[in-house]
Order: sequence, then C-alpha cells, then structure tokens
Amino acid sequence: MRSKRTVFENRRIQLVFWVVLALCYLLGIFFVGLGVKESAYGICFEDKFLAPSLRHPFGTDGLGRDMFFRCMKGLSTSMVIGILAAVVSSFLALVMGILSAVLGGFVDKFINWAVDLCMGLPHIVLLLLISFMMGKGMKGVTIAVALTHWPALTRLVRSEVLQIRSSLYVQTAYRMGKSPYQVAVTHMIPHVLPTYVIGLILLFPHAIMHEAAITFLGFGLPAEMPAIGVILSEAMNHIAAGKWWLALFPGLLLLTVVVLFDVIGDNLKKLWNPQSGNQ
Amino acid sequence: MNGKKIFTELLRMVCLLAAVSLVAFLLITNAPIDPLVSYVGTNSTLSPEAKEEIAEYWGLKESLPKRFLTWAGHALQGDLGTSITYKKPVAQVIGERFSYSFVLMLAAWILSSFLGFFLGIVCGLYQEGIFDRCIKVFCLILKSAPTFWIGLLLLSLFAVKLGWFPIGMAAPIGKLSSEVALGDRIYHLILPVLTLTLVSISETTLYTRQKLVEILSSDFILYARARGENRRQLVFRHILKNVALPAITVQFSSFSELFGGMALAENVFAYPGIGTAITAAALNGDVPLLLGIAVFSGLFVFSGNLIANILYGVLDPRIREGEAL
Amino acid sequence: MQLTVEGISFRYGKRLPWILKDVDFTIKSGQRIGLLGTSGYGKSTLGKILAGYEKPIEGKVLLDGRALDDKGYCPVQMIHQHPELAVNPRWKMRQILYEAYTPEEKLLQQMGLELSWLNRWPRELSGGELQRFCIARALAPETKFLVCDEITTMLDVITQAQIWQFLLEVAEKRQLGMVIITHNPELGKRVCTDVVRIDELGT
Amino acid sequence: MKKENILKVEDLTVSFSRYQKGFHKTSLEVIHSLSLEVNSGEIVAVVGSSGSGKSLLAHAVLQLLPQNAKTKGEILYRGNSLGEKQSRKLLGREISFIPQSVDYLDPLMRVGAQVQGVYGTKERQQMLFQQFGLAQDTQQKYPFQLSGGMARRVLISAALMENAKLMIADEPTPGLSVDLAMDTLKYFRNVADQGAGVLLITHDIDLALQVADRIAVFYAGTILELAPTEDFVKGGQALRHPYSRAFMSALPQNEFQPLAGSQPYAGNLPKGCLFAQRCSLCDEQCKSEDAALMRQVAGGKVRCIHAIDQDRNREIGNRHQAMAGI
Repeated sequence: MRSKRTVFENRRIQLVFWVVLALCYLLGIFFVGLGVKESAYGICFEDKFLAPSLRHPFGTDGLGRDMFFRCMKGLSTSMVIGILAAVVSSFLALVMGILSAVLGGFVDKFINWAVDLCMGLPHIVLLLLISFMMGKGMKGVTIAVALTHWPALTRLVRSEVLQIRSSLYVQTAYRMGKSPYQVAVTHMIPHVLPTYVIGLILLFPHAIMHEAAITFLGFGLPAEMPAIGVILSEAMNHIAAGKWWLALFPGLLLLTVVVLFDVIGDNLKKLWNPQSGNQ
Repeated sequence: MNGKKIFTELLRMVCLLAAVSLVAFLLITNAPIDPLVSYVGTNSTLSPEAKEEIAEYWGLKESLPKRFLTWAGHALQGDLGTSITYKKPVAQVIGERFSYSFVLMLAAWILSSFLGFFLGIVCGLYQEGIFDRCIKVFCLILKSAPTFWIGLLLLSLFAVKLGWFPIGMAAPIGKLSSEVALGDRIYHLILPVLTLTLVSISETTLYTRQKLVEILSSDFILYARARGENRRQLVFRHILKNVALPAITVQFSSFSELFGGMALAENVFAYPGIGTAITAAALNGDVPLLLGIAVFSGLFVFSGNLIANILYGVLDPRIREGEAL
Repeated sequence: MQLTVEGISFRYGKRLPWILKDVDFTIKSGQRIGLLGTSGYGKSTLGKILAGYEKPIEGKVLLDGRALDDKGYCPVQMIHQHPELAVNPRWKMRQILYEAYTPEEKLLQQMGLELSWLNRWPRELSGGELQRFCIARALAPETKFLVCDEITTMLDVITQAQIWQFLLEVAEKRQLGMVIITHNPELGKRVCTDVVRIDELGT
Repeated sequence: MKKENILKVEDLTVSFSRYQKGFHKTSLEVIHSLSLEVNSGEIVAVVGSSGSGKSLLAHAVLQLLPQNAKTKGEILYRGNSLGEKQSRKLLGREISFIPQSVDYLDPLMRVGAQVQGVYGTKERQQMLFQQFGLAQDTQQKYPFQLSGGMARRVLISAALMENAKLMIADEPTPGLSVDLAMDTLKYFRNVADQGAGVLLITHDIDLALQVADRIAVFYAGTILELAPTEDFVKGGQALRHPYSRAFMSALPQNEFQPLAGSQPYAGNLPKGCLFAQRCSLCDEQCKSEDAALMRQVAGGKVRCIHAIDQDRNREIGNRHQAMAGI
C-alpha cells in the first residue's frame, strides 16, 4: 500500500477532496437555514446591539434579534432563489446555445442579437427594471435574476457547439448518413454537458450576489423577510454608531458561499477535461 | 478597420440602442403604477387641466406602441420629461449627476485597469510564486465579495473607526455646490473610488494573468527564447503587446459591470451620482427619470463596446490589414 | 461504378483566388488514381468535394450519372491526414468504429486492430493505430470509393507500408475506386494504377 | 578546415510527470538514453515518425524544455557542457534554431524586426531578404501575410542572421516534395560547408537521404543507429541494426515490405533493447540492460549486441545458421 503522503499529495485526490468539503459546507448552511425556527431569531429588546459573544456568535441587531440564525435563514432563502435562477438561466442558455449553433442562419443571428440586447443594459439596471415591473418582492427578484443570467452561458455553449459542429468527426458522421438529431445527441451533448454543468455551478454564486445587491437597494425581498441584502441595508444605518459586526458577518457568510462555489466549479473544470488535469 | 466596418458597427449599435430603450420602456410602463401618477407625482398640486395637458403631451391615454413613439419623439429632441423626485427636467438631472458618477467611474476604471494589468503581468511571469498565490486568493475573494459589502467595511473602518474620511455625500453638508473646493470633492471621492477599484481590479488581474500564461506557452515565445532573447526582452518585445491587445478590449467591454458597481458604491456612500438617482427613481416610481437613466446606461455600455470593437480593429494588424491580403 | 466530376470550381470567398478552376476528373471502380502536387494547390479541396465534405461553387459531382446526394450513407468515404481530429475524443474506440456499421472480425484482424484497443480512449492510441480505426470505419459494405488525403504522411515508414499493404488488399478484393492524395511521388508510383498532377487538371 | 565536434549528446533521458488512468502519478520517459553527435561541416538528420518526441530532442539541446520536464545525461557544445546559463549566451548567436512554420513568429510584430532579433542588424536582414529573393516590402509584412514559400525563406534568413556554429532545424520543410524542399535545404549545405554543424530533425527519410551526411534512426524515444548516408543508400546489408534495415526496405522505392508490430509506447518501454519484440535475431541477451548500449561498429554507432558487421560477420553468420537450423 502506498504511504498516506503520496496518495494525499496526489493532485487529483486533492481536487475531489476540496469539492466534497465545499459541498458539505454549503449543504450544511442550506439545511440548517431551512430548519431554523422563527423563534431562534425573534425580537427581544433587552439584548439589543450585543457585540459578538459565545451566546450570539454574530451579535444582535437593533431589535435584539440573533444575527447568526437570521443570517443562516437569510442565506438559505437566497440559496433557494439562487438555485431556481441558476437552473432556469442555465436551461435557457443550453437550449438557446445549441439552437443557435445547430440551426445557424436567422435563428443564430436572432439569438446573438438577443444576447447583445440583454448584455446591453448594465446588469443591475436590468435587474432593477424587471423587479420594478414585477412590483418588487420575492417573485420579482427571482424572475429578474433568472432572466438576466442566461446570455453569458448561452455564448459559452454556442461557441462550444460551433467548435464541435465544424470538427472533422462530426462532418464524417454526417457523411455516414447520421441525422442532425443523432449527431446532436451522440456527439454534441457529451461535449457540451461539462461546460454546461460547470457554467451552472459558476452561475449560482452570481445569482445569489445579484439577489443580495437588489435586495440591498430595496427592490428584492421585503424588509421583514430575513435576507442578506436586507440585513446589510439595515446595518448601513448603524455603521455610523460603530456596530461593525452587523455588516461584517453577514457579508462574510455570503462571501464564503460564493467562494466555495467558485472552488467547486474550478476544480470540476480541472477534473473533467483530461488534458488540463495532467499538469 | 475601414470606414464600411465602422459604419456597420455604428448602425448595429444604434438599432440595439433603440431595442434597449423599447425593452426598458415596456418593462417600466408595465409596472403596477398608474401612468399619470408616475408623471405627476402622488401629492401634486397641479390643477386637473394641467394634469390633462401632461397626459395629452405624453400620450398617456393611447396604446403602448403609440406612447413609445411619442416618448421617443420627445426624447430625440432632448426632452425626457420632468422628474418628480428632483422636480427638474430629467435631462438636467442626468447631466448634473452623471458628472459626479463619471469622475468616480473614470478614476476607478483607470486605477483598476493599470493596476490590474500590472499585477496580472507580474503574477503571470512568476507563476505559482508566493506573490502569485496571494494575489490569486485576494482576487478570488474580491471577485466573490458583494460590492456594497466591501463599501460598508471600508466605510466602517476608515470613516467610522479611524475617521479619516467623511461618512458620505460628495461635499460637506450645508455648502452650496458652487463653493465646494476641489479638495473637498476629492476628499469625499476617495472611499467610493477605492471600493469600485477593489471590485473591478480582480477581473482585470485574473484575465491578464490567464492571457499571459497562454502566451508564455506559445510557439513564438519558444522561438524568441531560441533566438537568445532574455526575460526582459521577451516581455517588452512580445509579451506586453500580445497581452495588452485583448486586455484593452475587455476593459472597454466591461462598462456594464463598472456601471453596476458604481450604482452600488454610490448607494453605500450616499454619493450624489446617477446610481443614487436610479434607486431613488425606482423607489418613488418616477417613470421618466427611471426610463431616462436606463436608456442612458444602455448608451454608456454601448459606447464602451463600440470603442472596444474599433480599438481591436485598429490595434490588431490581422484585422487592420486583413483585407489588404 | 463510376465517379465523375465536371467543371468543378472552388474558392473560399468572393475576394479570394480560385483554388480549383473548372476541373474534370473521372474514376472507375478498381482504379487507383494518385493526385500529386505540393501542398496548397487544392488537392485536399478536390478530395473534400469528391467526398461531399465541401460543395463546389460551380460544377457537379456525379456517381454513375446521378448527383451525389447528402442523405444517407455516402458511397464516397474520405480518410484524413490527421486521424486524431477525425475521432470524437470523448468516445471509446469501440463506439467510434461501430458508428456506421459493425465490421466483421476478419476485417479487424486484417487491419492489425487488436481487440484490446476497442475499449481505449483515442488519446491512448498512436497515430498509426488511430488511422487503422478510421480506415476500418470507412470500409462499410456500401462504400464504393475511398478518398485518401495524405493518410500516411504523419506516420513512420513501416506503419505506412503496413497500412498500404492491407488497404490495397481490401481495395483489390472489393474493387474499390481510390483517389490517393500525396506529395510523395515514390508512394504514388507504388500504390496507384495511374498518377495525375493537380496543376494539370484545372485551367 | 579542422573537423571539430560541435554537439555531443550522451545518454540523454527526458521524462515528464503525468497522471495514469487512476489517481497515481507516473513519470513518462519520452527520450530514453539517447546518444548523438554532430561534427563541424556535417549535416546529421534524425529521422523518426512525427509525434514520437523528436522535437523534444531539439528543445532539450536548446535548453528550452517545459518546467515539468526532468533530464538526465550530458549535452556538450564544442566540448563544454551546455547548461541553462551557458546556453543563454550562445542561443541566437552561435546556436540557431529553424522552426516548422510561421506560427513560431509573433503575430503582432513585423517580420523584418523579428528576423533582425536582438543580435542582428537591419542591413544584414535586408541583405539576406534580397539574397533569398524576398520583395522589399516583405519586412513590413506581418506573419499572417506570408505565403508558405515566403515563410520558409524568412525563417531561414533569421537563422542565418548570425554565423551560427550549430544549426538545429525541426521539420523545416513540412509537406514539400523532395525536389522543392531541396532549394530550401541547399542553404543548410553551404552553412555546413562553412564549418557549422547542422542537426536536421524530420520524418521524411527521402529528404535526409538527399541532404544529410549522416542519418540517425529515431525509434521509441532513442536512436538505434547513427551511420553515414551511403550505408542507407546501399540499404540492406550495409546497415547494422535490424530496425534500420526493416525501415529502409519498407520504403515505397524499395521493397515496400513492412515489418510486423508497432513501436512500443513511451509509457511502457521494455527492458533492454526496445526493438526486441519485433526483432528476428532477438534472444535472452537482448533483454539485458547492456543490450541497449551504443556500440561503435564498422564506422557507425549502433544499439544492438547482434549488430550486423560487414567485415567481421563470422560470429554473426553462424548465429544465423543456428537460428535457421531450428
């Protein structure tokens, strides 16, 4: 049996280890957040503005609510929105990407134009407008985030599919009488899937960050719902009074979630395509 | 990049801009707000006839396409209506506030471009060194941290704890904007610029580093080294140009993130730019101002893309002299 | 069976020079025509047009008088210079080989294909082995003509001789028509029934 | 002109670390105890199939291997060891490299400036362009604007910018028929005649036969035989190594008779002689380590203990009868 060091020191196992660790942490937050009861972060005036302590790891806010559980709850709601938005966006991107590459011609031009259109407005402005149209609230922000993340991934999928379509083995397949459908399923999907899944994973943190940003500006989740955006916008009023912990910890939690998703995405990218794995 | 190409590019941009304003118009007018209120304001003191006249002027009664055409007609002549939040013509509001935002964005853009480019080059040259690893982790964190959170932290650290910088606004309170000295404006500008720079620097650094790593493993660098070029010569003769070209175009096509970052930074620092204006407009349901700023932001992003395309055509010989072959 | 090409002209863009200008070319079953000339004079382009990979700007490609249509298995198959580009890197060799038809055991032996290679990934095989798979894949029962575009240029001399030995054997037995594109006149003389220079074909 | 040893490669091994199918890390020997030397006034051709690692030999001599490559063995340039430091002073001056195609030129830099390099002068570059019949405006052009022929002449002129003592060419005339390649390679001949050593790496044996003084047969990451070109032209009995003879007899202009089997992979090289499984003379001795040592036999070097030696074939001859008798 090889000594422990070489097995662990080997890069591929490290990659898998980080992915698993990140996944457990995220699932942990997700389920703890869902499970947290209302009472855990209820209002109780006597311990207002407590600094972080053992009983309240993240301290308490102006209404004495425990920040730790409030953040966990907020983050898991954000994650729900993030998952929903990422799935919708990436599915839209997959369909659009493949359609525009395979059908080409007018469809390709139109989808490219639509992508440029969506990319034309700054992301925050587009989010703002959509959530404004939906009359703010949770529904508004979810739809806004879902409908604004598909362009980037569409371009990625389209360029991947275009590359495969012009490859020699696809042309040979056509010359062997394979129909476009057969080629799409047998040749294209195995190639596009890794890009798609990694795109989906890397899309997720962006969705959460944008949801928090819109909520912070006052357009996302309503004020009474616990959400990182809401917590941070409340924290802004108390910054001048020196309540630093109200701003620090919620943001830190959100940061760790986003970073871990990037870690998972990058490591999977290295694991999946064979050549790069050989460095 | 001959004239014909620039013309088609311009044409494409104009028609995209028109489409963007249509999309913005549709989004905003479908909001659950009564159009008249959005033009007049909830507690306006105008007489019914005046309200009627406004409704007539903006064609608020007609069907959606008709309303868009009337709006577009007025907009082209520079009349975007009056903003109910600031009680001033929208065009004037955008003009004033954009000058503040422009300074903020320009400073942050320049800082993050040059610093990011430099850091990317150094990290790429000394790959897997301690410096490279620290910068990569630093960039990953900055990339993943929400803009407004960074703003809050800077605010609470520098402004509150250390008291070096003002809490917010663009000028000391109670001073007329005309009397505000240049020093004061810069003094109020430092924290927002720092926030926006920190947020946009990570993308540039990582992108430049990635391009550099690709180029270092390219055939022409191998050949240059085989011709006896040392590291310094490699950098100045080959690497800088080949990395700068794509980096420049990316910097110009990232105006959209820049605008988004600016809006968030302004709201954290209560900086009187176009960012705070758009949030105020959306909160008060001020349709003309919201529409005006939205279309303006589209124009801003497109100008960036246009410059990026033109620059690429001018700088890259393969395109500039491609047709000459 | 006869494959003819009449008045073929081809260029990649309106402003680019003509690569092929009204080329006429005919090949009958059992015939092996060598197409010689240095690279960049349109040998591969003509090969691609014969096998239907490229559509000519002018002129027609006829198989026994009928136009070569796009649907179904094309009786004119092509084998390329770089075998690693002609196989899907994410497929195992078995799937690649059986994409169009299931070759019988005897053909695989004849080609020198070991069964253990069938469940390998393309990147685990050498150029010579990949090329054998590409050839076996193209030899479906419906194949009547083979266009070989510099198929052994990248390989070492012994592998080249091995591949041509079994390819000629199969071609002879099935009376296949073969268009053999090469820049090596010695190889042309050795494997072809007659040799043509590309620059003599068009105007 | 005194004959001087320009380049001497002794028992060079180049290996890379890479991941096998599972999770463990293995080191892959792409060049395996290779020995070679190039003397002044001589063109030595290294012939082997493309993709078998020949280019790595050029990069190893130029000290330009990627970081994750590990090398063992000696590389001597005019007698003294060629390390990273020494090569920095020599590359581009005394040692010049001719790459395969225009991809080796910086796409954003005009061709004239690149040919001039860091040590050349404008006058010499213009003189060389004239000498190679390149139009006056070529120096203003960018690499993507060069046709195939122009590109080759530009790359050759770059190599001739300094009067190099050692010239290394990696597949300088890809896809060219021999007669056309000759007008590019005749410059190699007069560079060699002026006392430089030329190492020509190619997969085209016909080219080597036309232009090289000595030919090295590259097989599975090593050189099996290094012999004067005449032995190869005579073919058959004159060659020492069974693989060289099989190699020559497989040529279309010769018998076109292929030998069975294929080259072993760099991943799993057999012990001892690499050609063992395909060799008719193979016996127990061939498996041992010293079977793979390079030996001097009748004016050429060979890596085979049963090497066929023309004047002393007594010992080899009866081995053949014994074999045939079984």
